[in-house]
Amino acid sequence: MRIACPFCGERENGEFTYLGDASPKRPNFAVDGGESPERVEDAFYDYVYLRDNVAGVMREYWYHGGGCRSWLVAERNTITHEFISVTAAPGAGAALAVRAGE
Amino acid sequence: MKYSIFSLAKAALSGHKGWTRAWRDPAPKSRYDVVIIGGGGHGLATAYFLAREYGIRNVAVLEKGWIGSGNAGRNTTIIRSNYGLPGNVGFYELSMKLWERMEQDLNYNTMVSQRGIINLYHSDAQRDAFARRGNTMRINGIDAELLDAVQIRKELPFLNYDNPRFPIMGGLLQRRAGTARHDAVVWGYARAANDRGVDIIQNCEVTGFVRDANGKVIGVETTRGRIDAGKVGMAVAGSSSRVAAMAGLRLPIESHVLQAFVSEAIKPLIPGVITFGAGHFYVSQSDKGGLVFGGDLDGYNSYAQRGNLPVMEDVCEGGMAIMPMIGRVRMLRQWGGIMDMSMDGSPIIDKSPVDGLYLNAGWCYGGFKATPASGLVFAHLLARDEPHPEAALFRLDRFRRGAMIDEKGQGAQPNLH
Amino acid sequence: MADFSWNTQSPLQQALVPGRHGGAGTHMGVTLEEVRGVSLVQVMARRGRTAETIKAAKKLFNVEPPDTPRAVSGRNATLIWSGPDQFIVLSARQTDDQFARLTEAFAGVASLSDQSDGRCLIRIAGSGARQALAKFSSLDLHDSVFPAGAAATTAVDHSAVNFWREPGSVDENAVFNMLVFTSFADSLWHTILDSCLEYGVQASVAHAA
Amino acid sequence: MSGYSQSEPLARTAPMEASVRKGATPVSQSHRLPGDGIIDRRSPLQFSFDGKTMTGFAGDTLASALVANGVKLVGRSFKYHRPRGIVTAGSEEPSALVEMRTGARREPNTRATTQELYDGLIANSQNRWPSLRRDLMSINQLFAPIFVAGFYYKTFMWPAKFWEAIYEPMIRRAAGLGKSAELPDPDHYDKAWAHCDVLVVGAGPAGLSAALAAGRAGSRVILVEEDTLIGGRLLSDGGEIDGLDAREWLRGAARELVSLPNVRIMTRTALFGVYDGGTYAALERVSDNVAMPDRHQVRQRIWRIIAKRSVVTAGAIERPIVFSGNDRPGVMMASAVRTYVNRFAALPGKRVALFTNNDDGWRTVETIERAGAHVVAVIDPRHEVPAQYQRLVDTYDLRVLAGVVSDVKGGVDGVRSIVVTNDRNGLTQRIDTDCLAVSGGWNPNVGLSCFHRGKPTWREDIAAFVPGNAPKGMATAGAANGELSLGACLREGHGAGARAAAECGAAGKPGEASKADEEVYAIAPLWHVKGKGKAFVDFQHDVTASDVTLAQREGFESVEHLKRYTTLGMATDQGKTSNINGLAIMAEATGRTIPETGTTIYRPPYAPVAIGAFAGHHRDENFHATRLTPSHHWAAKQGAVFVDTGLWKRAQWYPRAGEKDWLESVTREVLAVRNGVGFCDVSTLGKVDVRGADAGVFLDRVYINAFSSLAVGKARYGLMLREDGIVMDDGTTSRLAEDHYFLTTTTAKAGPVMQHLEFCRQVLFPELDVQLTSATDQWAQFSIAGPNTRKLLQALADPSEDLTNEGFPFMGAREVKLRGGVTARLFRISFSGEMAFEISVPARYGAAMAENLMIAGRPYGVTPYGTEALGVMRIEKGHVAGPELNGTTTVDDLGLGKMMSKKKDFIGRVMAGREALTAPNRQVVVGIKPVDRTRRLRSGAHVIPKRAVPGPQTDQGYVTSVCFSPMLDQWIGLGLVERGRERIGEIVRITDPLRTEDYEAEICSPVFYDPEGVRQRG
Repeated sequence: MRIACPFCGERENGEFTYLGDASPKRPNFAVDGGESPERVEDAFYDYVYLRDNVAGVMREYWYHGGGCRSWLVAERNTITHEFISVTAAPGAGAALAVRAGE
Repeated sequence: MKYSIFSLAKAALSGHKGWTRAWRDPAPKSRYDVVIIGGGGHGLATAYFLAREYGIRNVAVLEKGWIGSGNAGRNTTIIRSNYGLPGNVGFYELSMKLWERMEQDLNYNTMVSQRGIINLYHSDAQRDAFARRGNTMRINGIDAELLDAVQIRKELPFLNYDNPRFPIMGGLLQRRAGTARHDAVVWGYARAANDRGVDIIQNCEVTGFVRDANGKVIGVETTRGRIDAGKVGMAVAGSSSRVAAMAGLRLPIESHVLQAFVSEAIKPLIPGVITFGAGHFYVSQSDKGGLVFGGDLDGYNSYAQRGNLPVMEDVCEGGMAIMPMIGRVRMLRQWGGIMDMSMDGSPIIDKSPVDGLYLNAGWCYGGFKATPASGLVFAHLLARDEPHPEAALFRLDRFRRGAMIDEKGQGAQPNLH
Repeated sequence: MADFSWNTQSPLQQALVPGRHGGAGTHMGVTLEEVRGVSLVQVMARRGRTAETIKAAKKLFNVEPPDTPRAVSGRNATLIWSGPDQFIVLSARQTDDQFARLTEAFAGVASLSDQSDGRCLIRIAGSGARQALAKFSSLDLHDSVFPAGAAATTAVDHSAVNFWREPGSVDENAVFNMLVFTSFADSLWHTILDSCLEYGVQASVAHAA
Repeated sequence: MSGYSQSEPLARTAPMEASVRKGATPVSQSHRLPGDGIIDRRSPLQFSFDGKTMTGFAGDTLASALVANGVKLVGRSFKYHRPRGIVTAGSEEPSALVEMRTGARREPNTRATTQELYDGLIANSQNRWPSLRRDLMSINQLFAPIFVAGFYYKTFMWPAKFWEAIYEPMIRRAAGLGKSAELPDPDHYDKAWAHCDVLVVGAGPAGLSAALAAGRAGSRVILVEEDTLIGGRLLSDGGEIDGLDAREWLRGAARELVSLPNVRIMTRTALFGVYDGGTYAALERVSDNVAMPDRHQVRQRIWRIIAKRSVVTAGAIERPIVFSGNDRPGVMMASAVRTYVNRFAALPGKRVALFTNNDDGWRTVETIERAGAHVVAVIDPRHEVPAQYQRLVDTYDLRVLAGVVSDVKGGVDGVRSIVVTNDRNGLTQRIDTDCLAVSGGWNPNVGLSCFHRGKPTWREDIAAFVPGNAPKGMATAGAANGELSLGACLREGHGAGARAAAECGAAGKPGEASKADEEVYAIAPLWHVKGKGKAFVDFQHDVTASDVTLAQREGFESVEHLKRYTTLGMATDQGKTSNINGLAIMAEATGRTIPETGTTIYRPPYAPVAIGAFAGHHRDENFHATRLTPSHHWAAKQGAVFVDTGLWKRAQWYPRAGEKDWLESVTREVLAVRNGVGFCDVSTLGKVDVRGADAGVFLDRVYINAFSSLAVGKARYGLMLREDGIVMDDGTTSRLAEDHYFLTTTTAKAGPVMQHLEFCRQVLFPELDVQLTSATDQWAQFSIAGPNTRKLLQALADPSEDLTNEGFPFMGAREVKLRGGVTARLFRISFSGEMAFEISVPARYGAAMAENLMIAGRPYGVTPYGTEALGVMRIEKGHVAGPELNGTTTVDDLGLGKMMSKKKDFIGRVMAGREALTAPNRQVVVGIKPVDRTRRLRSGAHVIPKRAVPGPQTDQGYVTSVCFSPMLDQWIGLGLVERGRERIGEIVRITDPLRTEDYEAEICSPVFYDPEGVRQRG
């Protein structure tokens, strides 16, 4: 398997580590924001545990730890292993970025 | 038709013309009390136990391809009950006990071979973890022995004890563990379930669920038409998320590919099962003579049933580290199976949030060894609507409650379990 | 009380045996060289300060740091791309305040980290270099893909490596540089050496000037 | 690296590994032809088979040399131990498997047909006892009526215990083929990478045309060929190309390819796998053609070839016909007969019969007759002679019989005669022959094109499967694509090569395709000749036609069930010659068509690959890379014993003369620290430079406690959680400047934590201005501990440095100057519980630092200590480490709940609050002391209530870490115990059935030593 790092070009997947589905977003809540603990826990439960586990194209996190140490978001087909796109995480490098979800 | 050396000899005289189908090939009926999705070991065992233990015979097992075409026919055939956490310990021991009488129960030689499994350790920390686990096993009445390097040498004299990297310090041995002929397990359960009236329907893919006004599942849509059911149980590890999605469910499961390998047949070399503790490699030798071995997951979500080179290399590196004499033995075949990797590495056997739909999923790579117990406890759940005592902790809501059963302590990262 | 002596030690002090290794005849297909006495500084632009970082670098080294995987020679230093909005400044180690002075020059626009002792610089060249490299590096080193001055952050034996082809080194004289983690250096040296043996190796130590 | 092997010397001289029995006069090459052939008669080679010495020539394979020596019997079959000979001349060989070499280099199941002959080659037949000719195991044939497909599933069940004891060992002994070596493989292997635009697989006419076209067009081409020579069938069947004799054309093509700098030819290199992203795997047999690899040379090398496009021109495999006795030695594929005669000048038989259902088989007639041998009969079920071969009938006065071969007579010495039955009138006749050449047609090599689960498609006109949906970027051409004529191969290959090059952006011209006749290939499918006697489908696994029909009767109708039930196609040849025949017979039995019946899944490797090759360089000490600390060599000089922690080697303890065991050494080290001063290399701790304006805020989010409030010049202990609320790692982090923190992790988690921090920086909190750099290898870090630590440091540090409690209080952190002009980072933190500092200097000073600590500390009896003593002291202090941070424990389990900030969100905060993770009955960290002070406590022992019986209900926890505490003068430990903190002082029962130990212990505070922490502040 070869992964086209947007910064380094196409590389062996041995240089990368896989984290999984990039769709779930970390719930963003203010401490004592008045949310009921139940609802906050539900939101985190969903974020941490539940997966669509797509058979087809899914967005997923890869880390180019054996290279430029950038976190990447890839679109890959889980049936054919074919990569459709690979882009950098919002905060890779020094680019100005807003917090995910904001 | 009863199988025995006598029936075999008798058949020989007639040139084996007398043998009949091991299981019927019926057309699906319009309704069954229980429909089980998935004609793998678990689904067929569930049907068998429903008929044998719970008197429910109006059962259909629906298989989208040929029975055993999923992980039942793709695993490395290891059976063991060397687990360390409540929930797993009792369940896998129940399974081991069922393995021990399977051939007589099924009148089918599934070649259950208790030649033992040795998990090698290479550090004090590993030894301590094995000691904790082995003691858990013993406290639960399961056989376990902690061997030091000298004792290991007696059991496995051919290992490389001079390896300067991660030398072998000892191992955890379960003598009752071993292997079984995976396809035979499928065929044996199919034949035995069939003999008790179960319909095994191949080339019948489920395409959706039939729900009533309250959302209760009352049947399935299939490529061979609608089939109504009192209850629907899914035993489709590898595709659990896909099937559950038809009922609008999201599961704490990811599908990952696990590769397995077999070498050319050679004369007997390895007695039982060996697992390497400082790398990803485990091996046994089949009765046909092939070394059956494997290692770690490829590590990314996949439904492709095939893996890539880095893992092959990693596994063979592990093999050469402890058995450098297999360097000239050739790898014959490589294949991949799709694992239902759950978020804590342990299975889920529970009612689903959808009325009428029952889950048997999340087997990770523990599925084959669990086959008989999985069938029994799932049959219990389907028949009684309450979990079997030995499966009481395999609940779906354990993640929400924080009651994970995490043997490896890796947390919610399926590819690390 | 007398002062203490602070002899320095290379991570290859035992692994690297200068002289000839392997090979059939007298032909030495590969030269392996450890370059000692280097200063390595990791420069990472602060959020949104890439432009200023480039400007500061230009001022110091009289050359723009690479924004793609390349290595460029500047005044008294080689700037090697090491990731998005970051690069390594490679120069000869002279004074102890070298790092402090650089930090000053980039104050507020980039974060610097001294890696002079975190990496070990190994050079590989010779007619057999590419063939030997093919055994432990997955990079395509063909001239059309990896010309002089090309750089890559890659992995060797599952360990991260900064790799670049010496600017201006061409054809048979191509020189490949590797920055490997100090703690891995001894082990990787053996892997590299083993890969070179069939071509004949000349191993040596050099000092950055 | 493999060049173009026809320009290499054919035979390399190398020392013989085990000597061929000298003295014995070699058997003359009774069946060697005078004609040319591609062998080097000037280099005769001696070899031995089953102890018999023979000769062959450079250029021979073991098989061709055996043929030349008139050897027919080469092996025994898997199940019935029937005598078997040589069937093919290629890697599809099902029968001629031998044990190559001896001793540590013994290599089972090697195909005689692909093994190059070398001087001193030693091969033995396998799976027979006592000898190949008199194999007593062939008694199995008597039980053949019982040993049908799947018989073992129906018996061996009673009594249950007998399976492991009797039945299975018997079956296992009988099964298997060759014997693996029992000694470590002495040869080396490696793995390499190659990159190209166009990969051409197979150097037959199609492949050569493809390589020429792509090469001329200017793309980077790699041409791999499993054979030692390029040319494919041209080497055996010749022909005419562009008006030239095939071999003449071949030389020209070779010259041109070699002249193209962008083309690389790799012979002896078999492509065996197709993986994702244009990755192809091939095995190069570098030294299998010599007795022993040259020094510094490998035996085999695995190539991972990265190609933008590939053209598979892997040819086709001739198909046997299933008839009674078709497995007798001397029954050989027609194409193989031609190969042995034309390429190797070796004659498989002097009176050859030919059984063919297609035109191609007829080529064999001319080959045999020209070789001076005689074709005794041609049996063709098609009842008429193909027009283009009518002339042969006249020229050689051929005896042509319409019908089929219905039986073969013969034994260990091979075929004696065949029975031919006219399938129209049923008349039979017997024909004497010593070799039956068979051609059932050709199966294109579709394997490589199906490795991504593609399904091949059926082509009625050639009665064979051709590639279906091949993997992305792969094209197939020539015989591999079902084009069986030479002309079509050249044309298709050229076209595919040109297209692939163009797709890769090559601008050059591919030139013209070479031309040759496009002979017609007519075939009348014939799969199975019904009749009495065993008719074999899978020669190696002894699967017969009746096994296939039995499987069908029992409902194993899916091809995958057929395969698994009968083991058809599961032998070392992966069914290359048997699968199609098997499923054709199944199709017939079920009344389905062959395409309806379908094929089994094609799986890599295409041909078996040595496990050692996959491991390559990574074995023995190179299994995994090794990481060394800056003071490693110094410690080794002090005689330190090292321990593996991850990839690191760490000093475990420093034994001294006269110490009887590790415990004595470790105890000494601990006492030296507690009573004086000692130091330990802790450079393996992960170290991360965290810089940037938002560094503090960032750390607040990844740690459970606050760091933005930490003053510059101060250190603080921090805990990190996973998002699921479980503890991930701990360590001390210091603030060296407003915008600079120096974070440390445990040795084990350095990598994962760095990855996690980058995830937080780049994905979760991209708005923060933070930069992270791993500084683990930059610093040599030592822990210096003991009451005399300050004195030692004052000797080492510049006099201007104030190290008093006031000048450098507990948890202080700053740079200090050392005597001799080196600047160090000094942290006043303590893991041992003693007055202690950690000091960091650039790694190049690591060894010097160790030496200088010895010098500065000499007056105080300074002692280097290892990880064991470190562990003892942390247990005495109740500090948690790996065994407690086991991936299932919460902050509260560890007794650190107070650290959790309530004022902020941080990774893991929410999930940590789940009911089961905050339940009152959780197992928490406590101290454990055996009541009997002489008792040794062991990790992994379990804790149950005092008078309880061990069982799942009474199991309340276990011992996580233990040590012999010199300060308490007894074994102590930490444990995770249910409700532990409420049970301090309770006597519990420690049960350790594994080590048959059972004793009482007291639950106590985990802090055994200096609970007030006076010493570390002292």
